[in-house]
Amino acid sequence: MFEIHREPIDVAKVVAAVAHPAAGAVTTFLGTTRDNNEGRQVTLLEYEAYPEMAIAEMRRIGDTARQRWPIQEIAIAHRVGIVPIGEASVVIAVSSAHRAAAFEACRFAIDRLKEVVPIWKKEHFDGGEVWIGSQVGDVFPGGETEPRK
Amino acid sequence: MFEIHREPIDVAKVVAAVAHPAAGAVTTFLGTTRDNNEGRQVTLLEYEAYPEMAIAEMRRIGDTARQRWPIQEIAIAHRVGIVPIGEASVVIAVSSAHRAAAFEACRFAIDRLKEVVPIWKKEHFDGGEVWIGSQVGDVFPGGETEPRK
Amino acid sequence: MRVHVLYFASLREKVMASEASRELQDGACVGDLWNTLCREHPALEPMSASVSFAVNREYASRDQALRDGDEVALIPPVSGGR
Amino acid sequence: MRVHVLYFASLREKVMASEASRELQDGACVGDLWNTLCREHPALEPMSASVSFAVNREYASRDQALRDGDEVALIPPVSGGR
Repeated sequence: MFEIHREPIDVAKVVAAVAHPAAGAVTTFLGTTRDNNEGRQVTLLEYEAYPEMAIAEMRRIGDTARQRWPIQEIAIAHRVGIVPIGEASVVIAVSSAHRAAAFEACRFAIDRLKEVVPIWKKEHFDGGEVWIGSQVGDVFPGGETEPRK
Repeated sequence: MFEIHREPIDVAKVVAAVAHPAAGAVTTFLGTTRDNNEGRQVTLLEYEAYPEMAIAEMRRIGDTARQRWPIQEIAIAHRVGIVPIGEASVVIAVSSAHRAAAFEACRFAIDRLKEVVPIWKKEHFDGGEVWIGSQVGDVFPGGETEPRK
Repeated sequence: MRVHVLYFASLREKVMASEASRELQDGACVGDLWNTLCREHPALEPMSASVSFAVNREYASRDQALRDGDEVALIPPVSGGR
Repeated sequence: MRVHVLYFASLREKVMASEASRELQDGACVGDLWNTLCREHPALEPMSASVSFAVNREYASRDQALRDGDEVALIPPVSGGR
């Protein structure tokens, strides 16, 4: 399951999507809206996606995870639009026979998602709003000034 | 939240227990009943606890995790009695501002739980049943022959 | 040739449009398209160092040649965060 | 002195009881209690190398001295698994 929608993400549904009788471990990651960032009081986050490409990139992350770790299933759900404080913008679930693979693949999936999946975050804070990563003078998150492949 | 009960574990409830406005990440681990183990066809698992001490040890794992990582909240729920294939015997959730702490503390919590929390697992398989870890000739999971502290 | 351009997030706000169509010379590459757009919208210029590109939903380098009908997305830095 | 003994899981099945009370000499330690129980229930003996102990819900070593009223749990290897 790789999906993008505007509704709140149902964690139980993402977990159910990776259920497998041979799985002894399921790990999940939820990215939630924090009430503060770099000293600013955040009021809400707003996400925008290039949905067709984002789904394709999420699917590619799943394929890479399956190649690198002996996992059973992986699912990624991303919410777009307004995500209030405390709610989840992204939920990833991974199942595997033993827990090491599920932990490592889940960590890989969120790290990679934040690097390559075309989804953008606008932070609304007391006194303004900003597209994270697009402030003037910013370069790529890793510090590169060249476009990523 | 540190609890032991006979009912199926509600993942959403464990996740809700670690909700925090300053949390940007929530990780969870679910230990689920696998349909096979060491070549045997497993039919179900049965868990037994020393509940008062198990809760105290789970709470201690939470305290240690809080000391070692900058986490917001941690919750552990363990089910006892019969746990059918695919259902969760244990759910751990950890929240933190940034994801590294939540991943590391969650992994620590399940590793430690399996070492020290007095909960036992009886595997029922085609043709028999066995208390895992108590087969004659067994030593501690780590290979030690001395009791753990 | 004609390509279809998609703008997202901060770039969409800068040009006040989410999509556009552009006529380009045959043989033009992604970088040529970017330069054309920057001339039309000088507000894009400061993003030159950080923008990425996708052609038909695959990341593409600036020297990738474009073809008639391509969908070219201008991709500002993705959400990031730790 | 008198201590309260708890048996769990495989040990509970071996002695066919989940708890018991035992009278011990003053100064007896956890290991003394275990030896007493093994004499009564020879089926426990093979667990000597793997059993752990808790006194009043805290892990305890074999040489820990017992006191009147202590709750001593015999703890077979916990569920483990990877």
